[in-house]
Amino acid sequence: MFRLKNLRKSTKSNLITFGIVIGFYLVIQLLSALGMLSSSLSGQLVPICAYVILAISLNLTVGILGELSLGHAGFMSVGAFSGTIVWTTLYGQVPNWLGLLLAFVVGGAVAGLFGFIVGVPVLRLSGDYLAIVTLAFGEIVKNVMNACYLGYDSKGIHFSFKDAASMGMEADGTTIINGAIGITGIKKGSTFILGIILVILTLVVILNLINSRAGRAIKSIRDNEIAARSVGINITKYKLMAFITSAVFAGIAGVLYSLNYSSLVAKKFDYNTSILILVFVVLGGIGNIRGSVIAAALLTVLPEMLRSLNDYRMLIYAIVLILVMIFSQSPQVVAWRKRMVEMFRGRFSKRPQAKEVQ
Amino acid sequence: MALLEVSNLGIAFGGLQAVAQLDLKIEKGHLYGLIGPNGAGKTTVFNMLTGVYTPTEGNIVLDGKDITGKSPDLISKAGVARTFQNIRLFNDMTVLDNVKVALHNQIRYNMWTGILRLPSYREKEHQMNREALRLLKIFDLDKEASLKASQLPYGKQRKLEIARALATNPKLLLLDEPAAGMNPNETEELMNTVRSVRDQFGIAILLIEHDMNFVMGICEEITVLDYGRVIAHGDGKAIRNNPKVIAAYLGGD
Amino acid sequence: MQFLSYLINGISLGSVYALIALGYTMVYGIAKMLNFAHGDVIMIGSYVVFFAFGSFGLNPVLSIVLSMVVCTILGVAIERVAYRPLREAPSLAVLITAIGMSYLLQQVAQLMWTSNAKSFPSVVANSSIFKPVSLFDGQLTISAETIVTILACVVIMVLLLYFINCTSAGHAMQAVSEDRGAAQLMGVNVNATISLTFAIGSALAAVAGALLCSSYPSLQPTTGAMPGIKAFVAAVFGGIGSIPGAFLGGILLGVIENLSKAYISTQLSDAIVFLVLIVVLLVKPTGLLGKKVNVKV
Amino acid sequence: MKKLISAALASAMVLSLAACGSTDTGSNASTGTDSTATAEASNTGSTTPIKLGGIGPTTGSAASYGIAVMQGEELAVNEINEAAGYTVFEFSFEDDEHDAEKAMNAYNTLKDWGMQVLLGTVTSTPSLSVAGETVNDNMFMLTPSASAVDVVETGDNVFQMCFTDPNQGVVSADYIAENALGTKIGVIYDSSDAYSSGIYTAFKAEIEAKGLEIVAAESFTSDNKSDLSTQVTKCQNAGADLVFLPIYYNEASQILIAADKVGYKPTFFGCDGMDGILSIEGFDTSLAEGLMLLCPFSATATDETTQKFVASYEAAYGETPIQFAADAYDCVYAIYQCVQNGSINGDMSVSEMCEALKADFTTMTFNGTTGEGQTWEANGMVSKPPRVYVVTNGEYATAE
Repeated sequence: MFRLKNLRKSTKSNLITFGIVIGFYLVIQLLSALGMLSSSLSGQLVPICAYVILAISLNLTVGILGELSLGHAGFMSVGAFSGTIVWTTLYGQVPNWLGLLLAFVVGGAVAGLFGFIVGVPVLRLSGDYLAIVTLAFGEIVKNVMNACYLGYDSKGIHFSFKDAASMGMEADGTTIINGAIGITGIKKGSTFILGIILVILTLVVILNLINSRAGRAIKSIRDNEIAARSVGINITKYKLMAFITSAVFAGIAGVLYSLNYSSLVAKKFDYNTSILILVFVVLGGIGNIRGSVIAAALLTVLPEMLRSLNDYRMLIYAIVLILVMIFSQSPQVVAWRKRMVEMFRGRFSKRPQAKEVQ
Repeated sequence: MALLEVSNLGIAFGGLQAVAQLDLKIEKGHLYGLIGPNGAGKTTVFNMLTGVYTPTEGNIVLDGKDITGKSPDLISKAGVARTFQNIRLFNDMTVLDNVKVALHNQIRYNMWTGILRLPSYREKEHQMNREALRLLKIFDLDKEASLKASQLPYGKQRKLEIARALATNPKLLLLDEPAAGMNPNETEELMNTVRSVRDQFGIAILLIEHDMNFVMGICEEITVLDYGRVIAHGDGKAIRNNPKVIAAYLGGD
Repeated sequence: MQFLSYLINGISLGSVYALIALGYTMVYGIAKMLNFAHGDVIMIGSYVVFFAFGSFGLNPVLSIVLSMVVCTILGVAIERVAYRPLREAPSLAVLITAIGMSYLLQQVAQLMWTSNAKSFPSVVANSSIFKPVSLFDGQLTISAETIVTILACVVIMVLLLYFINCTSAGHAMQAVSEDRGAAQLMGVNVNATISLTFAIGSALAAVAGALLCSSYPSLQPTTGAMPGIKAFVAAVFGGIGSIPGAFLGGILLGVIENLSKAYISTQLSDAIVFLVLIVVLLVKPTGLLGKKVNVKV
Repeated sequence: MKKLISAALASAMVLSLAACGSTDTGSNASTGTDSTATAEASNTGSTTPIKLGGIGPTTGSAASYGIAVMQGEELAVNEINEAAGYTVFEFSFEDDEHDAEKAMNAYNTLKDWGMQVLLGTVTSTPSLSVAGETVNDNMFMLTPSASAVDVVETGDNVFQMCFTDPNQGVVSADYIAENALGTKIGVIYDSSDAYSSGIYTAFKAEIEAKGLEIVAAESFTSDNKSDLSTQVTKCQNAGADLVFLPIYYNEASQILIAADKVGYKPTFFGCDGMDGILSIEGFDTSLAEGLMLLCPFSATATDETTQKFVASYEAAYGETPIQFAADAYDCVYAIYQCVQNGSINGDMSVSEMCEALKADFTTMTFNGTTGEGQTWEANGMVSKPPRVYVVTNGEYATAE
């Protein structure tokens, strides 16, 4: 009896999440068909999908594993660069669908590899120290990619950390990554439908992971590492599993993001972007995957909706951020909110009010 | 051969010798008490037995297998489970999930089975639910299975910890002050539960407890620690009359 | 000789980081929160000094005192309005609020003072007490700003250590830092203590701002952000919560940054700094001078 | 309950955005006043306003450049509308925070507003992304200041008002070599910036071709730019007698101060990003004495166009215009020249207008504040006489 109810509960919750994503897709399609879709919104669809994937994947680290990561943009960056290199070099030589597939596979795999390389030593730390090390990782990736020059010519691949001339390429060479200018002339490969498919894929993998044996092990580490070990959980293995999965999807989101624009620069993936993703996760509710989906979408369009405020736009955004945090997280305010809700319920409900306690 | 054989176990933190020259022998199916005044090193012994601390000397042999200095998860797999003095539940997980986590090494399927929801996922999850509910029922917790662990009252949290420990299918169960904070009725009930667990599962239980009625009431064998050293060993009666034990508890010099 | 001049550049930058890190480490050690807005309080403080000293020609010391007053009020107000309601909330909520506060201060600064960079007048340039020191027949110059910054750093560090270890308010801070609940039970006014922490941290930010901009004179609304992050890294490097650690971490960070600029690569100097940080934390997970915390099982 | 709220929020968001699309949002500097005047119609007889859009950073670290461009464009639009007696141009400017994603959002917002010609974007990195999109839409794009060569290479609809980076690098190198300004060259550039590293790359190749030696090529990034003393020391130690600074004036002022502190006095030579250094609030301009810069614009130039521009800019915004503002101002007038030619009017579609402007730009000659006789090649690059100024007595003077 109970068993069925319990299973149904988590499945139902997951189905609502998928419903929201598919509903969003259908509404957009409908608006598009009616010609009511603005360029402004249609231009944001792919980034929204990318940010949703990033928020979901970061929530796996922050909400489910319980470790604060401030370097998510670093994984996004390595994924974006590796995937974009695959896409641009293969463009026109293989069918587009294959190029895309390979770009996403390579982007995810490279990010996952970095997740492993970073995770093995770093996951021994915890709390704010882990946060600062991940921040450092993100900044290292940004600085290295910013100083990275990569190209190829008839003699092979050339590479430098100094400047374009130091690569020593022949005149016929093609520059792939040009330092701060990054990768330019990227053919657009990302579409909204592709974004939605990837969001659903991310949701399937991460929700299923959370609701499985491995997911419970990860959550138990979050709740009490010592107890988790005492019941036989190999914490290194499951921390890494969560961290790498999170990195893989960050990489995939990076590829989705970068193939939406014709240029890609490392500067984009700085700690501000990592923090932006963290804001999605915290606002959506730590550990709440559906919340991450909604928060990422809302907060991506919010600054655009505030454009009419001109100079005050980012000011209002900052104030909204602070107010929402206080309103949703402060214990006193939450208690006050509850009291207000009860009061209104009491006033408007038909039921007789509870007798006053003598 | 005894289930657990501890010989000459010792640990020092910095210069402080917290436990020294400890010998323990626990037979299969025995109820064994470890008592002593505060700060005697009882919990430290538990921490060494479960791999939280690495002993600086001595051996721990479980069922003929040396587990000295192994990591906690490996020791858990080898068959030692424990509860904690200050309750350590997975607070944000449901009561049911708390037990299912502990079934981790009993009912297994790999990550991909979970992610791809392969047929064995359903089967194994059902098996886990059945097993977990069976354990919860023993402790009368099955009604609260879908609550969060942190929502349980204190006494039930203690019980849940025991249920969780049992889910790892241990040969030896370590209970760290299971009756702490319980009223006499609850303690009485707990004593019965502990006894029945031992009978039902046929495992050995080593417990730390300050409640002498509890210890004397159920333990067949008791070791007394003071300042990290064994000062007495025997059955309840022998301990009660041991002058060294009385001195240690009264704080006599 | 070249090495020495790079080293001096490094110490000069490091002393600024150290000064900012002192404020960071105070707030972190006692309020247990990453105050991401600290760098932006520094920026506001610098603007106050810029207008008081640069535009109105106020005495440099008075300008800094004025800036300290403004920053103190600002810091306490931020704590009261934005952080205190979230004291019992998950620590991430406070982190995000601090980030929001950082954006807010930058935006306010841009609206009030525009984004045009201002060239900051050195508060010690025409001082009669502090003069640049010239060594080896002028081959090596240590600027007056560097001397003042290092002196200020040492003086503030000593004062802070004295304050925390030898005054009752300082003891209250330590108590709050160790265990907030227990401190409350012992009769420590936790709110007042944390406010005081923010007051001191923000006053330090004003001093740090004046000296940061005297050494590196370009003032914009975004000026505080990156040095803030770097100083935070410095605080972690030295062992966050430790006052001597912040000083050591700051100096080392500046030296590493400048020596890698000089001998390895100017482009990768930040990457090297962060790499060193990671290595240090892996070897010594609580930083150079941080205390090891044992989890009781 | 919670679900309901989130669902409601989500749908509200979608609907409001859709609504945003269908109605014009207010915009930064919209000058779309009621166009009642019809008397002095343009040559073609149409008085439908042409919608000019601008994109650039008005918040964040690069805001000063974006705001200068916004003001330059706004000033020109206002002057033209006033002079014509009817609304020739409607103008809207959107913030991109110096970020490609935000620039694309800004571009799409402007498209919803009905933009017909894009005067942007200000900085190179966002430009690259936006340029790709304008090619798809066949929208005419004239950037005042995004000087990376990749920007114009994106498509034949993209034109620049400023010199391309390589062009600046090459011209600077030639000028330095011809006038024998230095023998040992030091460079300090921003390796995290497309503009700066673009100039540096071309400069390095050209200066070495001219037989001069680069003894120190130092860089900084946007993250470690607060301390530039080590870069200055390295140039000093390498014995550089000329330091080339292909960077913006904010960082350049720091370098001048740092050099002064260590008593290092080489010749400093900058590019168009250097213009503005004399108007930095609080900057001791005596440090810039002898600084040379290759720049098409100077606020102290004596020609009538420049003087009129500088006077009205100062009246409107209370500050001296920098080259960014001048390029932006010229962009609007260049488009206006095409209006006066009769080649475009507000009734044309985006694509028609683009074709007409492309034809005009490759054939016409334009005189503006940033140079007389400016022409454009088919690839979108501008050709105008480079001018080199030298700071003398705190003012720009034409170099001999």
